[in-house]
Amino acid sequence: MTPHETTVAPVRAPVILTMAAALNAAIQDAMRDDPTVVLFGEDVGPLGGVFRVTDGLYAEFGESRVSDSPLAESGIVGTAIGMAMYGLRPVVEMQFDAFSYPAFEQIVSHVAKMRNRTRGRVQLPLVIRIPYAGDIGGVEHHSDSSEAYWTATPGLTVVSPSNPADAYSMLREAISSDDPVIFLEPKSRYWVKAELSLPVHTPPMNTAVVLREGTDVTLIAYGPTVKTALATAELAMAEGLSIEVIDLRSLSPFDDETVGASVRKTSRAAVLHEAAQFGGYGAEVAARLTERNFFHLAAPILRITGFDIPYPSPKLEEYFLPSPDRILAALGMWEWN
Amino acid sequence: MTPHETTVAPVRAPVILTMAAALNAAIQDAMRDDPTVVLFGEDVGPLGGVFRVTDGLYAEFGESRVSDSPLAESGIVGTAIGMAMYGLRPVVEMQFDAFSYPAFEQIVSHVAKMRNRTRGRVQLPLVIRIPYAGDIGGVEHHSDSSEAYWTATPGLTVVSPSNPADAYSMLREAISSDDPVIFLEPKSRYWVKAELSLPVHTPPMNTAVVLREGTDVTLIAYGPTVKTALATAELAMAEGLSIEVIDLRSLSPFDDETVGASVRKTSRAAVLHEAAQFGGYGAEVAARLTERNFFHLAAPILRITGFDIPYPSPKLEEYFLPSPDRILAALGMWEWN
Amino acid sequence: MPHHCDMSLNVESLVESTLTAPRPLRLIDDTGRAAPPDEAGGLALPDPATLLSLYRRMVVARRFDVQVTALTRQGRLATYPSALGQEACEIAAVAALGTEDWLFPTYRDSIALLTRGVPPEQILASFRGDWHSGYDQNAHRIAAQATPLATQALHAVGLATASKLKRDSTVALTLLGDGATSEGDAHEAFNFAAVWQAPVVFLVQNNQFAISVPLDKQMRCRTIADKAIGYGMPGYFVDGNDVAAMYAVTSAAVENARGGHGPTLIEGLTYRMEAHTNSDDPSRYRDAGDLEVWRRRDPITRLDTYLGAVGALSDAERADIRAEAEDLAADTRECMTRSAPVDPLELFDHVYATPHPALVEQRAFLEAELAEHAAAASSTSGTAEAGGTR
Amino acid sequence: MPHHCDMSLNVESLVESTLTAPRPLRLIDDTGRAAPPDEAGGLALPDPATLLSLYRRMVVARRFDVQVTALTRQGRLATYPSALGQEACEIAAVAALGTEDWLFPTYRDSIALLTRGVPPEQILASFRGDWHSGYDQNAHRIAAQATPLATQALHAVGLATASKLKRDSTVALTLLGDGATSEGDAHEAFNFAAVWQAPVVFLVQNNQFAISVPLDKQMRCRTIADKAIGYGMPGYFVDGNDVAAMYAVTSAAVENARGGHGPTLIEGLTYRMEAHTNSDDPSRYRDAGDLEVWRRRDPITRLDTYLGAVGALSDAERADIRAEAEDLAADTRECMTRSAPVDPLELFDHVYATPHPALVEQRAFLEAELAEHAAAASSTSGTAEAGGTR
Ligand SMILES: Cc1ncc(C[n+]2csc(CCOP(=O)(O)OP(=O)(O)O)c2C)c(N)n1
Ligand SMILES: Cc1ncc(C[n+]2csc(CCOP(=O)(O)OP(=O)(O)O)c2C)c(N)n1
Ligand SMILES: [Mg+2]
Ligand SMILES: [Mg+2]
Repeated sequence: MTPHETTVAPVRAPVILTMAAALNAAIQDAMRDDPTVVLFGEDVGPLGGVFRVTDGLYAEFGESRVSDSPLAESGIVGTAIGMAMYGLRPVVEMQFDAFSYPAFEQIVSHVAKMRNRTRGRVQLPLVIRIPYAGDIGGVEHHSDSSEAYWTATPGLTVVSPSNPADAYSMLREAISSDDPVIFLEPKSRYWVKAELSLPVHTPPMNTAVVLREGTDVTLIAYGPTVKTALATAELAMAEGLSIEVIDLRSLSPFDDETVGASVRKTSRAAVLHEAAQFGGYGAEVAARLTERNFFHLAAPILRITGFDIPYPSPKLEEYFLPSPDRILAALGMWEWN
Repeated sequence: MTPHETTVAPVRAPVILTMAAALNAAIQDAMRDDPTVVLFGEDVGPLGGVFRVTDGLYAEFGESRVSDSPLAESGIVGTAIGMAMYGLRPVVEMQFDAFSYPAFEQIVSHVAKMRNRTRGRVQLPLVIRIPYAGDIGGVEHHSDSSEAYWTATPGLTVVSPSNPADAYSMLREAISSDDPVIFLEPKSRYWVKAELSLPVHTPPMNTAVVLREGTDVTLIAYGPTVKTALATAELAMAEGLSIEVIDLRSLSPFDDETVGASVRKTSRAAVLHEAAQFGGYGAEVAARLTERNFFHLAAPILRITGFDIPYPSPKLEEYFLPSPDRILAALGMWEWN
Repeated sequence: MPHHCDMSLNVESLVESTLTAPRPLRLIDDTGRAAPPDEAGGLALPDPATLLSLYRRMVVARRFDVQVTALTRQGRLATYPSALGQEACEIAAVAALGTEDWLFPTYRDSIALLTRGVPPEQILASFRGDWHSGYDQNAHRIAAQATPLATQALHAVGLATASKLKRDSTVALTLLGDGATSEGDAHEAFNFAAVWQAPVVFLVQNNQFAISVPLDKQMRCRTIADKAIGYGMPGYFVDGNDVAAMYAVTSAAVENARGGHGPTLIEGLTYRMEAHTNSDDPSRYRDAGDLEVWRRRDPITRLDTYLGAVGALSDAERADIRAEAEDLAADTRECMTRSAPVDPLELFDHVYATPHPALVEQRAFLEAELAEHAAAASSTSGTAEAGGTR
Repeated sequence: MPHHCDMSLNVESLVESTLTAPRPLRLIDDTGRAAPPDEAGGLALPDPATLLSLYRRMVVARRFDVQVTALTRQGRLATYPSALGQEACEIAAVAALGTEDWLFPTYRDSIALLTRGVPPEQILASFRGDWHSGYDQNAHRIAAQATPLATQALHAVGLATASKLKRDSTVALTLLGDGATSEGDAHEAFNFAAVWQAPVVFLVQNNQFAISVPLDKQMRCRTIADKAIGYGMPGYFVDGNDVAAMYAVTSAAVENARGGHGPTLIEGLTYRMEAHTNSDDPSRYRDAGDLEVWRRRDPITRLDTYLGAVGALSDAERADIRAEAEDLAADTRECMTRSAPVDPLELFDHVYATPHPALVEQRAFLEAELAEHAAAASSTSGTAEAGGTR
């Protein structure tokens, strides 16, 4: 994957953008730069998407490049595959994680495998955007974390931005990638703001970044839990604990180098996610870091995650999601030496 | 989950049965004992299933209890849900792992969540049988290992037998369970034989068993890799290495007690599966064993698995699957002390 | 050796009857007059007592719907998908069912639940965020309201098939939206039902929008009812704002199913008068003028006119019905003042019949955490507040 | 404000034309005579040269199919799904396409690949277990043969839509089985195609079985073509063993799509003469007598009779065609003697455009393992054999 090309247009004046607006700008710029980029899905047209990520694009690019499809997720992904085979770069939206499940067969059996099946002859440069995870007080089926399904599927690239700058840069990179990308947009972060000079370039989307340096323990987060990790680090400082915070950004591939280096430095780590723990993505993080860095570890890598239950109703969400309190309590369980 | 009730019929004379025949007998006995058990799916009727697991059942129980459904997996699981809501115990077949994917939404959003959504009022006593994994020289899409998708889904119970006795006993238990069970039948083991006196009772399906005791290292296997583990242990003996082999049987829940005890005893372990490593079920095994037994481990828990690629074509299968050679080589990588 | 199966009903004539309805069937027109016979497709107008009871239930249901929308605007509910304008479909569906039958509703169909006897507090539990579903599914024979579109149609087919296998007389009726018919599951449900001759009725409320997406971006067929032809089942295209026609067709379909004659697809042509949910903004995608057109086709007004004209609805009865509706509205407002007792530890109780051991551990973990927080809170402020900070 | 979209073609008449074909359209009947006009539905018989070329391709394709089945019985291929008896559908589909068009076949359609120019060795690579797909998809404009049923229909709709968006003239044609129409993806493909007016043709080969499941357990509608009504597209019910009719209808549908008039659904009524694949045992589920009935409807025999009768096929031509077929069979046998060079390290090369770092590591691991095994083998036996033991 190469980072997206710099647009011909010069860097624009800084503006304050929400993550939703940054994603919108990324699609808009990609569509302006590359006529093969097309966008479709449920309600992405005149409405601009239920999270307004595609706001205004129908007006600018018209029905032929931005369209509301019939209401069928397998249909959306399946037709995107055909379009990609013919040289387009479709960007499609699944309205919520749980509504990507009807497209599961198309994603797992075709999106992930087409290049391999055809020995590299047929590539599928498509992006599947998924408003991801919970913490929005949503009713059932609106707050799932689906990443474990995608990361367990060879052939997929899975990324999740945690802030507006990454949202812009990583989405542009995903759109220009020749590989299909599952792009997980943390719903609870859509409205966080940042000042950006577009087109902003952040590090390549397949790399993790150290967001905050620390010496005692590494907190590994991605998407919605990055803010939780940063808040925890802040609180921990008061308790005299120095936390290093890593934003994975790329779930698959995993940046062993960056994360491994941090863990070797701190010798302690915990991974955070909203999804249930059992079989969750955190298991991969813990297992591979342990495999590769066992003799550097002073304690097992912890997983601080949702419980092994379906995502709860809004009034119980707060008991489910990993909180700084819960994380600090978990970290305190280690015997420091 | 309670083990299935003993049938009124006395224990029958020992017969030699393949795993396919043992599964067949389990369904037959369950249907004889309980009129609410019904069976349907693709080709399970007169043909007796593509693996002949349902052979003869159509003839015995007739169209009303054994039927070929239209060719649609979401339809099969979705209608099974409705039947279970009305008091039946449907046993349905997905013809191969990859053909369960069209049913993904029904399984993840309903089968797994119905009891929780209804606060225990609506239970779904249904069994989804999936001829599972590879090593059968199958063309593409016929050898997937789908367990990571199911084990990452709270609300599902996921089991896999490795031998005819377990096949019989666990399938009967799954059918009598009030919870929905994903029943993974290792395709490559359908034709292994054992002498059985039916109805055979093996340990409860949610427990792991130590199949072979050893002192140096624990090999954790399930379904198709159990035979690989046993073969490896046999070979290792010659090299002076004493391997303990555990057959997990239940993937979700995980039997922390049995496996943890073994790992604490040997202080070294490896988990085997055919599925790709990244995000695979082995990550959960390694992560949770490490969390709970870190200070007993002399080495990281290894994962010896398929590569992070789509399941290969038949001629390349042998390079992909974990072999005793590969396992022994991996074990040799540890520094013994 | 026929290339297709023998059918117990004559498909040729079935196809023709489905196709001969280019205009929706109706019994009472927009203006509240009895529709001419050629629009009624041979259906008989229900008797005045039945119509009066349908009227009463529509009025009450609308009052509830309007009340809940108002409460939602006040921020008292997390979300509420209104069925304003769709009362004829919703009430006819419920009225056509016997107590032994099952209803499979969607998020949109709260007033159907109300009409079938679910108390407001229990209906609203999910929209308030208390529980995923707040009523007793078995007691009411109403499945949990479905969110993943069209998935419940398969559950209905399965339940109906189980009823048939057990030789029971239970029929299942499922509500679906126009948009939901695009999902693969709708197709599979229609097909399984037809092949298995399941006693099930599919009632598609064609309110002409799937959130923002209008019907012409959803499908291209002449009517949704025409889709029935492709499955070999009868299809009816009905004026979904005429409760008389909706009730007549749906009752006939339910009794047809009960009699062993298999499934029916019914399209009720109606209009979603409100936003998709409170978080939607219809001004972005539809013309306010359409609302006016459809307001003139209002299902309650037209039945009011009709019943008044035939002398079956007096002002006293109107007042009585209005009073019942206002009582319900008051009850609904009142129940919002009560907080449902949500217990965080129940999170672990219903995932499995027998909890997996890890859940037992996690329950104990949360229990300890809550106790600790309560202790900390009471030691600092004197008031116990459970739960972690985020 | 029409409640359904305006349509460029007249749906009323479309529905009627679809419905007015209770018997399959045909041009040449079972006995090899020109069918009476009322069975031809206004279709014109293709000229003799065209028919001769279709005949030639059917004969050659059948020879290939029979040869591969024989090789499979000998254990030379892992599996082979035969299209014996379905040559008229397969060859008509390919003949109707231009070089710029795309074909989306299933596992059953190897002879369509052959007819479109894919060499036997490349067709058989997947069935021999060498690679998942053995030919150049882009060069032939043939998608990899699809195994997950009906999924490829959506790919065809997407590709056709892309062609339309780019204002190209490329049309996509996808082959589907009768069983596959039950999948949700078939429904979604039909619907997307109709709504988007995609230049795509759906050709359903109704061979009356899905492995062991007969049509009457698969669907209940009168014909599969009738399903088109539910999507607002034209549907044709055609004698799938009459290559003349299949070619005429499919060509018209392809040209209709190319002309911007959207999708068509074609049902070719045929019969699967062989087992589902070599590992199937049809004696368990079907009557051998049916085979006899369908042998009398053989697509090649009837065209042979017809062409012979009209003087368009001489014995010399027959011999020439037979020779071509035998040459191909010989080539096919011969290519089996060559082993494709499968390189285990290629396992890692096509998963991503840029391999994930873990794959680079795993590739190196396998490379080292292979080297070690080779070294060990050569040191013990003198012959190097790659790969681990299992
Ligand atoms: C499988 C699935 N995809 C997407 C959604 C998101 N969604 C909720 S309602 C809706 C529109 C449904 O329209 P329709 O079926 O016409 O019902 P209506 O809301 O008009 O009653 C969408 C897209 C969903 N709930 N389920
Ligand atoms: C999604 C999916 N489910 C099940 C299968 C297994 N399977 C392979 S072929 C087949 C029957 C297909 O019948 P039909 O569509 O009529 O095609 P035919 O084989 O008769 O050409 C089945 C069930 C599959 N390939 N894909
Ligand atoms: Mg709607
Ligand atoms: Mg078939």
